[in-house]
Amino acid sequence: MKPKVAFFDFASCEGCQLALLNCEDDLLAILAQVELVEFREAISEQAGRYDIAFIEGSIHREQDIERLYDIRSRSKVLVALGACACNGNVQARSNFVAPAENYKAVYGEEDRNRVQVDGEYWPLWTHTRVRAVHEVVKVDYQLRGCPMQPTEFLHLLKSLLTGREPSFPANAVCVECKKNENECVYDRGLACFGPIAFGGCDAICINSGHLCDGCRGLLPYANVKAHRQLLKEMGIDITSVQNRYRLHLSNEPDAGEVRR
Amino acid sequence: MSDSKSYKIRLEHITRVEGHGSIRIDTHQGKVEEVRLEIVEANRFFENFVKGMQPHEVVQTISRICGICCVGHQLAGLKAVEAAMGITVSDQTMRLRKMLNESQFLQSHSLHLYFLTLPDFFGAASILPLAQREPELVKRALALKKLANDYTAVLGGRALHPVANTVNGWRKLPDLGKVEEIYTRLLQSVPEMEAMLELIKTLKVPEYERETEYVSLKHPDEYALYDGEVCGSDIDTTVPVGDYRQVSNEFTVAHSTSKWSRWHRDSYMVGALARVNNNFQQLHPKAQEAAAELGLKSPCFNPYHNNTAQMVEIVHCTHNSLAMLADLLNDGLVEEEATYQPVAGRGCGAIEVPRGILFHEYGFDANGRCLDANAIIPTSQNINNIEQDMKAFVPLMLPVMSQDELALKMEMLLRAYDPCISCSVHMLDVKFV
Amino acid sequence: MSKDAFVDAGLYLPQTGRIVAIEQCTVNEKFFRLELTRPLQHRPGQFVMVTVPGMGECAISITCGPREDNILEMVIRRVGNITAVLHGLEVGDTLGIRGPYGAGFDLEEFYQRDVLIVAGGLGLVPLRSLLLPMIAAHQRFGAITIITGARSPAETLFRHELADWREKENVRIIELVDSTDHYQWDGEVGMVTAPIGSLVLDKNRTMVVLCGPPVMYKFVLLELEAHHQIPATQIFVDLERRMRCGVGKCGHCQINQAYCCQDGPVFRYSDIQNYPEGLA
Amino acid sequence: MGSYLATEEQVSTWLHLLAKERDLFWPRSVGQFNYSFLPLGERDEICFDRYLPTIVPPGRRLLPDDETLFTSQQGDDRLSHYLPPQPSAPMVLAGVRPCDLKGITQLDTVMAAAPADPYYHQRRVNTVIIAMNCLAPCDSRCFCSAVGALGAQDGADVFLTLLAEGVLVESLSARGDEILVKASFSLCEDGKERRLVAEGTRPLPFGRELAVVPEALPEMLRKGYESPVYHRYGERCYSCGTCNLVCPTCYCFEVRDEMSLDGFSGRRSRTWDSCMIPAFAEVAGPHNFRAEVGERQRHRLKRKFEYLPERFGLGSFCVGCGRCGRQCTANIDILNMVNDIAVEVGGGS
Ligand SMILES: Cc1cc2nc3c(=O)[nH]c(=O)nc-3n(C[C@H](O)[C@H](O)[C@H](O)COP(=O)(O)OP(=O)(O)OC[C@H]3O[C@@H](n4cnc5c(N)ncnc54)[C@H](O)[C@@H]3O)c2cc1C
Ligand code: SF4
Ligand code: SF4
Ligand code: SF4
Repeated sequence: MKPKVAFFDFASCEGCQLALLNCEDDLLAILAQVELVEFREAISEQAGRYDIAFIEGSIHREQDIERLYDIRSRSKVLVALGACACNGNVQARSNFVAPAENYKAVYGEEDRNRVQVDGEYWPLWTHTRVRAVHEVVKVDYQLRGCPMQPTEFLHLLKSLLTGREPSFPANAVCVECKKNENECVYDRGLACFGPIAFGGCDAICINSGHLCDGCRGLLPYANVKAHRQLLKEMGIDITSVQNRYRLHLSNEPDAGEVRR
Repeated sequence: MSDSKSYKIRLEHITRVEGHGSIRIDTHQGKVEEVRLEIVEANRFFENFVKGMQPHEVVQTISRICGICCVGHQLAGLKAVEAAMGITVSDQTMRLRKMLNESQFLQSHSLHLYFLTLPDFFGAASILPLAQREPELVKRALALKKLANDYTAVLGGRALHPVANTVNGWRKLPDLGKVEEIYTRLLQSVPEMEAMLELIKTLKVPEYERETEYVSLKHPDEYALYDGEVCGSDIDTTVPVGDYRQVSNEFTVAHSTSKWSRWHRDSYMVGALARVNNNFQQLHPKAQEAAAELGLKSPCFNPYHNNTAQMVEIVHCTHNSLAMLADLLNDGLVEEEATYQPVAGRGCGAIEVPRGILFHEYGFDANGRCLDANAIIPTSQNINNIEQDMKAFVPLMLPVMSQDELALKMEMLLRAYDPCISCSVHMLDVKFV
Repeated sequence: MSKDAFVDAGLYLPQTGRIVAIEQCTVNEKFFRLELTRPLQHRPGQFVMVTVPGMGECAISITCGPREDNILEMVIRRVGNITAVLHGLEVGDTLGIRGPYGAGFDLEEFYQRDVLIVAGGLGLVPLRSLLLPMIAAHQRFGAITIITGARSPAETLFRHELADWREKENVRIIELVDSTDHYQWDGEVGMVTAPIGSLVLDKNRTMVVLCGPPVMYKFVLLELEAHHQIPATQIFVDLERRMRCGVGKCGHCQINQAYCCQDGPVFRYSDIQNYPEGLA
Repeated sequence: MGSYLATEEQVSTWLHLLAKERDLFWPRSVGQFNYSFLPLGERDEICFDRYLPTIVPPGRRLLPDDETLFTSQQGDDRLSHYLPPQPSAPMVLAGVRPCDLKGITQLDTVMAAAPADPYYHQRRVNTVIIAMNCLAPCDSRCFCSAVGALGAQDGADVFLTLLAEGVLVESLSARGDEILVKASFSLCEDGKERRLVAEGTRPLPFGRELAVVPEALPEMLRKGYESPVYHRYGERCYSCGTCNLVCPTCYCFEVRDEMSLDGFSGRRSRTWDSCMIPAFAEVAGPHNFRAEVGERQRHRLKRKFEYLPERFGLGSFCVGCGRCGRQCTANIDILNMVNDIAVEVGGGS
C-alpha cells in the first residue's frame, strides 16, 4: 500500500510547498509512489492517519498548537519542512519585540488596543511566541532551508519509502561553497555565516554572488563564539551583528546572547 | 433541507493572504443572511520586525512574505528602498528586473492556470487524477512551468527568494550562456503555450458579471508590469505611487487578520483582469490576438475571466520576454558596481505582481536602518471585492443552484482571483454547518 | 604515474552473494551465510565490504574460517542504517560483496605456540575465523585459552560452538558476562580482564589475540603486562574504525601512520603501541 | 624532449589549439582576488602573469567531487547489476605551479599504492600536464620552498618558464613532444641553462620559512604530540573543512548511495570529505576517535608532515601552496602552527 503523505502549513510563505512543486522532473514519479492525502489542510482534518506528515511554517498561536498536537497524534513520521518549521526563520525575530509594538506597527493603535484588551472578540489575532515545530511536538526529521532543498526532500522521501535512515551530513556551508569554487566572501571583507551554518544547500546563495545568512540553522558544533569574535575583529558593529544573527537564527539556542 | 434553502456553507482554510482563509455562507429560507470571507492566518508582523535592518536586509527578508510572489516583493521592496536612498538604477538593471518580474508572471500564472484552475474545469478533484487521465497535458504544463522557474533562477540565482539582485544592481550578473539557453527554450515553448491556449479556449467560464473598480499600474509606453502610476477605472487620471494610501484605504475587520481595502466604491479588484481592462491596448499584439480568440473583451466585468486574462498575460510575457532576452543577448552585459551609501529617507515602490498591484514603503534613519515599513499586498486588496462578489453571487444563484453546485462555484470564484497556491491545489473542504 | 601498474578496473564493483541462511544470534545480532559467485580465498581476520544495493556499504568481518567453496559467513549487529536494512533481509535475497580486505592473521605463526584469545562482545565474530581453523587442527598448537565476555547472557555468541571446542584436550574456555540476570548462566561473572592474572602463561611461547570494544584493549594489556610480560610482538589486536572504501583510499580509518583497512584491522601490537590513537 | 623559445602570444595560440581537441584548464580569475582552473574557452585570454594558487587545486580534477563509483540496476532476475562509470575524457591541466605539480605526484603515489584506484588512474593517464615555473613567491602565504616543492618538475609533460626574452617551453616527456608537434616554436639549445639562470634570480628566502628542516619534522611532531598549540588554534577553528578541501594532497572521500524513486536503480558516488569535520572518525557505539577539534587539527597537520611522508616516503605532503591558510576564515595557518609547535618543543632554531 502506498504511504499516505500529507502537507500542512502554518505561518510561512508557503515557498517550501512551492519548491516541491518546482521539482517538475520528479513530481509525477513522486505521485506514483505515494498517496497524497492532503496538500493543505483542506479535506476534513479529523479523518485520516498519515504515514508522513510534512509541516511547513512556524507556530504562533494557541489554536495552532492545538492543531499541531492533533496532526502529530495522527502521524507516524512528522517532518519539519523548511526554515520556518525548523527554527522559526525570519518571523522569530518578532519574539524580540513587545506584542503591543507588533500590533501597533501592523494594524495601528486602535486595533492594537482592541486585540490586547479583548482576546475573545479577536480570537484569530492572539499571538504567542514564534516557535519552531520541534519546540511544540516531536519532530522526526528536518528539511532545512528557506526554502527547503528539493534534492533533500527527494532523498528523505526515498529513504522513508525504502525504510532507510536519510542522511543529512552535518557539514558547514563552506564545504559546498568550496566544491563550487566560490571566492570566499570574507576575501571581499564581508561576513558570512557559512562556517557555522548547516550545509546541504549547495551554497546556492554564494554561488549567486550573495553570502550565507544561515537560513538552514546552525551546525550542532557551530563555533559561535569564534564567529562573533571574528565579526567583531572585522569592525562590524554590534547592532549589525545582532541583525544578521536575527535574520534567520533568532530562535537558535546558541545564536543570540541571553534570551528572555 | 435544501429545498427550503436554509443552510450554512463553510469552506475552510481556502485562501491565503499570507495563508489561510475560510468562506462562510449562512442562508435562511432562501435569503442570504451572511457571506463572509474569514482570513485566519497567523500574523507574522513583517512590517515590524524589519525595523532596524539595513536596506538590502529588508529586501531579502520581505521576500519571505510570500513564496510565489517573492520576486514581486523583492522588486517592490527594492524600488521603495532605492527611492528612499535616492538611487536611480542603471538601464541594464532595470531591464534585468523587468525580465525577472515577467519570469515570475510566467511561473505563477502557469502554476495557477494549468495546475490549480484546470482541474475545476475538467471536473477533477485536483491535478493528481488529471495526471492519470491526461498525462500529456500535465507533462506539457509541467515543462512550461519548469521553464519559467529556470528563467527566474538564471536571472536571480534561485527560483525562490532570488539573491542575485539587490539594491542598485546585480550581485552577480546572469550567465549569458544560460540566458541564451532560456531564450531558445522559451522560443521552442511557443507552440506548447499555444496548445495550452487552445485548451483554455474550450473551457466554459461561468456567466456572471458585476462591475467594480479595476486598479492597476499604468505606464505611457508599455504594458505596465514593472513601472507606472496607479490607475483606477473609476477615474480618468493616474495617481502617483507615493499616494498609495489614498488608494488602498486600509481598514481592519474582526473576522480577518488581513487588512481590507476600498477606493472609489465599496471595493476594487486588482490582478490580471484589472490590468487587461486598464491597459489592453498596450498588450503585445500576439496577446491581443489571444484575448480575441479567448473571447475576452475589454472591459470585462466577469471575475471568472481573471483566468482568461492570465492566459493572455502568459502570451504577453512570453513574447515580451523573448524580445527582451534577444536584446540582452545582443547587447551583452557590463559589470556594474551594486553599492550604495545609506542615507536617511523614505520611499515607496509599486509593482504589478501576478495577483495585482503591490505597494511597499519604508523609512530609514541616517545610518540606513529601517524605521518603519508598510506593505499592501494584492490579495488583501482583493478580499473585500471577493466578499462583495460573493454577496452578489449567492442570492442570484440560490434559486437556481444546488448547494453543491453553489459551493463549487464559490470556490471557483475565489480561485479565479488566484489568492494563493495551496488553497486551490486541493479541493476545499465544504462543510455544511 | 606508471601506465602499466596493475589496475583492477572492478575495484569498487561488488560481486553478488545470495543469502542461504540467517540465524538470529541475539536481539541485535544476526548470523548470515552467503553463497558467492566465486570463492573468497580469505585469511583469518580479514573483512569484506557489504553492499545493500542502492543503500550503501559497510565493513563486516568474515567469521568463517578459510575455505575452498563459495561460502561466506558474517555476524551483523544492528546499529544504524545499512545494518538495519541487512537485518530486514531474508534467505534468497542478494547482497554485494567486495573483498576480502585487510592483512589478517598468518596461522602458521601460531603453530606449536600457546594461544590466548580475549574477545569482548562482537570481538568473537572476527576471531572465529582464526579459531575455526585453529580448533580443526588443534593438535598443531599448544594450549589454547579462549576468554569471551559479554554484557549479559542474552548477548553471548556461538555458545554451542564454544561448548564443542571445549571438548578438545588442549582447549580451555572461560566465558564471562558483566552481570547476569539468568539463573541458567553456567559461565562466570566479571570482566574479561578478571581471569588473566591467574592464568599460567609462558611469555616466550604464548601468542595473544585481542578483539573487543575500544575500551577493552587498554585494560587487558595492563593486566597482561602486570602478570605475564608477553612481548608486544606476540600480541595481536583487531581494531575497528570508520571505513568507506576498504582499500586505503578514503582516509577514514587512519590510525596515526597506519591504515586500519590495509595494515589492519589485525595489528601486531608492537607495530602500533606507539600510536597514540591506536587503542584510544 | 627539446626546449623551445616562444612569445606569450605563440604559446597562447598553441594552448587554444589544444583546447579545441580536449578540455584544457588554465587558471582564470574568479571574484576579486581569486583564481580557478576553468576550461579555456575560445575567446578567453590567458594570463601568464602571477596568478595566485587557485581556490581548489588542479589535482582535484583527477579526483572529482561526486564521482560515480558504479550504477546499479535491478534486472528481471531480481539481481543487482553493477556497472562501472563511463571513462572520462582526456584533458590538459595547464599552468600548474610546482607546488600543485608536487601535489599531483603525491596523489599519484597514494592512488597507485596497491590496490590502485582505477578511476583516478584512468583520468591520470589521460591527463597531460603543462606546468608553469615560479620565479617569485605568490604572496605572503606560500612556503613551497620550505617544504621542497619549489623545484618540482616530476609529473609534468611540458614545463613553462617566463623569461625576459619570452616563454621557455621544455618538453619533459614523450607526451610533451606529442602535443608540441602542433606548436611552431623556435628550438632553443640552451633551454636548461637559461632556466637555471632565471631560477638564480629567485629571492632568498623564497617565501616563508619553516623553523626546522623538513626531515626533522616527524620527530619534532612526535615529541609535541600533546602540544597545547593544536588546541589553541582549535579554539578559533569552525571545523568547516575548507582547509582540507583546498589542499592539493587531501584526497579523503565519503561514499554515498542514492537510488531512484522506484527503487530499481541506484548510484554510488564518492564526495570530497574532510578530517576536520567531526563525523569523520565516528563509529557505532557511538565513539569518535577525534572528537576534539584540537585532535583533528593535530591529525590534519601530522598527516601532511609526518604520517603520509613516512608511509609513502616522498617527503612532505604539505607542498607549501598556502591555500589552507589563505582560505581559512579563522586565519589558521598551518605553517604558523608548525612553527609554534617547534618553538614550544624546542626544535626551533
Ligand atoms: C574492519 C571492520 C570490521 C567490522 N566487522 C563487523 C562485523 O563483523 N559485524 C558488525 O556488525 N559490524 C562490524 N563492523 C562495524 C560495521 O562496519 C558498522 O557497524 C557499520 O558500518 C555501521 O553501518 P550502518 O550503516 O548500519 O550505520 P550508520 O547508520 O552508518 O551509522 C551508525 C553508527 O555507526 C557509525 N559508523 C559508520 N561507519 C562505521 C564503520 N565503518 N565502523 C563502525 N562504525 C561506523 C556511525 O558513525 C554511526 O555512529 C566492522 C567494522 C570494521 C571497520
Ligand atoms: S563564502 Fe561563506 S560559505 Fe563560502 S567558504 Fe567563505 S565563509 Fe564559507
Ligand atoms: S578552514 Fe580553518 S576553520 Fe575551517 S576547518 Fe580548516 S582550520 Fe578550521
Ligand atoms: S597543507 Fe595547506 S599549505 Fe600545505 S599543501 Fe595543503 S593546502 Fe597547501
